[in-house]
Amino acid sequence: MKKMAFFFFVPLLLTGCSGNEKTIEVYDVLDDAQKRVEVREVLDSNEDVYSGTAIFVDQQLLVAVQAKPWLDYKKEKIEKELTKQFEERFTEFDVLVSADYKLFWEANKLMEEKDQQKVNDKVKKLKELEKEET
Amino acid sequence: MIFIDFLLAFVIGGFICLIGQLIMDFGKLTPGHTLSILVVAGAILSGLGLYQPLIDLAGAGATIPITSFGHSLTQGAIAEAQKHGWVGVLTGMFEVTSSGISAAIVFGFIAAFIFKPKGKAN
Amino acid sequence: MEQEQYKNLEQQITPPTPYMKNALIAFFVGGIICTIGHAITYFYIIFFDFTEKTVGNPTVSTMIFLSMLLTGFGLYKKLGQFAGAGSAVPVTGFGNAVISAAIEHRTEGVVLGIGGNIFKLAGSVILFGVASAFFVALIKLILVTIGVVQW
Amino acid sequence: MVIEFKSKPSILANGAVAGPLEKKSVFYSYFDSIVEDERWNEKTNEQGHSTMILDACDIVMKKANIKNLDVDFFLSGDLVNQMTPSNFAARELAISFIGLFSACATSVSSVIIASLLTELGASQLAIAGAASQHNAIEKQFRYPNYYGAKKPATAQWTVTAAGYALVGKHNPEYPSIVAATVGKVVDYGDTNPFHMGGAMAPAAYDTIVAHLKKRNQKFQDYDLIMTGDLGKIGLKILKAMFAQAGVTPEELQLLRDAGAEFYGEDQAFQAGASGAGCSAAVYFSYIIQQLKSGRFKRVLLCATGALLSPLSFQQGESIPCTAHAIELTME
Repeated sequence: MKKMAFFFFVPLLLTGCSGNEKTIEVYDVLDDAQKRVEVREVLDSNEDVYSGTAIFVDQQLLVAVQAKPWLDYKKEKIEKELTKQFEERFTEFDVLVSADYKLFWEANKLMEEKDQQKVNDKVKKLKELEKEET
Repeated sequence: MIFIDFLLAFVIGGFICLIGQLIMDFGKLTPGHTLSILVVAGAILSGLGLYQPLIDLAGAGATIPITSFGHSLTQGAIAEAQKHGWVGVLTGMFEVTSSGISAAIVFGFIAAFIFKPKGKAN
Repeated sequence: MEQEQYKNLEQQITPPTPYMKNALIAFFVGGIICTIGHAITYFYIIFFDFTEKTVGNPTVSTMIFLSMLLTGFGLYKKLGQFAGAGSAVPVTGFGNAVISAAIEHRTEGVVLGIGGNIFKLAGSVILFGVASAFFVALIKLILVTIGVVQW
Repeated sequence: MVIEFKSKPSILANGAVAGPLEKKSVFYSYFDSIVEDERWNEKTNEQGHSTMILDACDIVMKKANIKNLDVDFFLSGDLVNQMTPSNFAARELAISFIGLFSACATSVSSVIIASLLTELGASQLAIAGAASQHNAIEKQFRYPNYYGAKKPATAQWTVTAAGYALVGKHNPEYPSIVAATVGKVVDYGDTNPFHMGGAMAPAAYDTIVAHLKKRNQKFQDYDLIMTGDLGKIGLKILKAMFAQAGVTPEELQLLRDAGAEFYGEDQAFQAGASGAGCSAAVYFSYIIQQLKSGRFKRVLLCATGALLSPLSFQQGESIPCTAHAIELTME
């Protein structure tokens, strides 16, 4: 039982140590500084998220976030809240916020991509993947 | 963060197994009884909307234990019921599947032709 | 000796079930199996087109494939003797129940042997899984219809 | 019911064979042969089981320098459904055959019938014994062999072994059967199929007490009283029962169990060995040799059997048990 208690407490301890350093990255072809600031504002204000990547391409906005692992159980709620916030700020964009690791992983890979068309295709594909159910 | 993610899978997956062992030992039940109880528990949790958050939280820690069987079957039935109402509850039963069952059948069938049982003690 | 007297004597001499030890072993082995499953989950997410929502199926199938190998080489039996529910509760244990029955009854033929006995042990799990799914969905539908809960 | 044999039939030859795992047995060196393949090079476990029985009978006949046509009766039993391994072995042997089922007590019940036939004058030579094959029995009574279930510390391991004896007219150079007890079926309401020792101990107690009472004997009259397959825990329970009845610890030293000793202290086999072949292989190798060598003068062999089936267990029936005993002497 002692061992079990240990395993339950470790995540709690780590919560205290993880700090506020969020890794937030934005991909934007137009390189609009205003957008960066706004994305940062939204994600910084959300306590449940520790990392996020936003991609602006062709009237589409994909925000892939990672919730803190021990808060993953309210993933859907986090997604809904963020979607609302992003939609309010970026009315002209088609917004998709996802806390799915797959989207986060792929979005980060796109950061280095120069070819806008490729990014566009990939984002569309990711949106389709996101809709798939088991 | 990824470490905590794995830790959650370990702790929650292990915890479900621990509950299974307690049911088996204290109830003096066979593995068959225990697994049946867990599957029903998974279905009920799923109906209450509690199993999906558990999967979001623990990943494989919640999808690997047998309770996820009850969950995926229930989600299938509920989805059909949502779409087709009363008829859906019945027809849903013919649509739902679980990858675990199909995989076990296929691999079991293959294994039957490859392996022969031996009695080894240790 | 009376039956009751004998029961007392028998109970005194029979070693008690090590509840604590069994539960801890089940916790650790079960946890490790789930952790392996979790690693497989990430493998499929990173290298294939699976999201966290859809990755369950390939993960479970892979785990059952591993279970087939362990079962076929007689290793799952040993694991089961050590871990109890720790190896029975994960889906690999379900696979082991199906696969071991299929291997065992191969000598009785493909149809009557494998076909007739493959769910000898795991059948109850499928029965209770499907039946409880049906009733849970039915109850939920009733509750939604009378307006107590929403989908 | 105690039977006293006036003609004192003798065990003229004995044979015991075992599978590869039984090399771990403490009785290993007494067995006549060990076969490396647990299926006896047959396709199925059940066929292997049958061949194992034939193998043991061949050894018995070879030792006595006789052919199957010289044998009048073949009395055998095992634990597989309808005793097909024994039936099929009897088909090959072409000897008049009666199949017997007393579960793991068949090793002794078959010798009792053979002795009766000999006493009656109907039989000159009869082969009696029992066998069990681990895989075939496990599959029938418990789970598939490769199923990973945790067996409790009280569980026992079904042996792969066969033991057979050639029973004939009295011959002072060989061990003789002077008396036997056919046991009652005793049921103390045990239901746990992984604790057979606990279920069978009362049956062994009942039979041993009945035998000693009718024969007007005490523990000390024997060099050894050996039960069949109570296992380590079952034997402890039986000893406790005798202790409560006033048997002294020194006397209890005479009480041993084939199943408890079979695999030594190996933890992998939990409470020890079980199966019809367990008592048969130990009785018809180690015990007979010890009698012949003169180390033992008088022994009581009390084989125990749990008379359950997977069906009866699933229907919630308790486990009825029996025990049969034979008293062997060496002049």
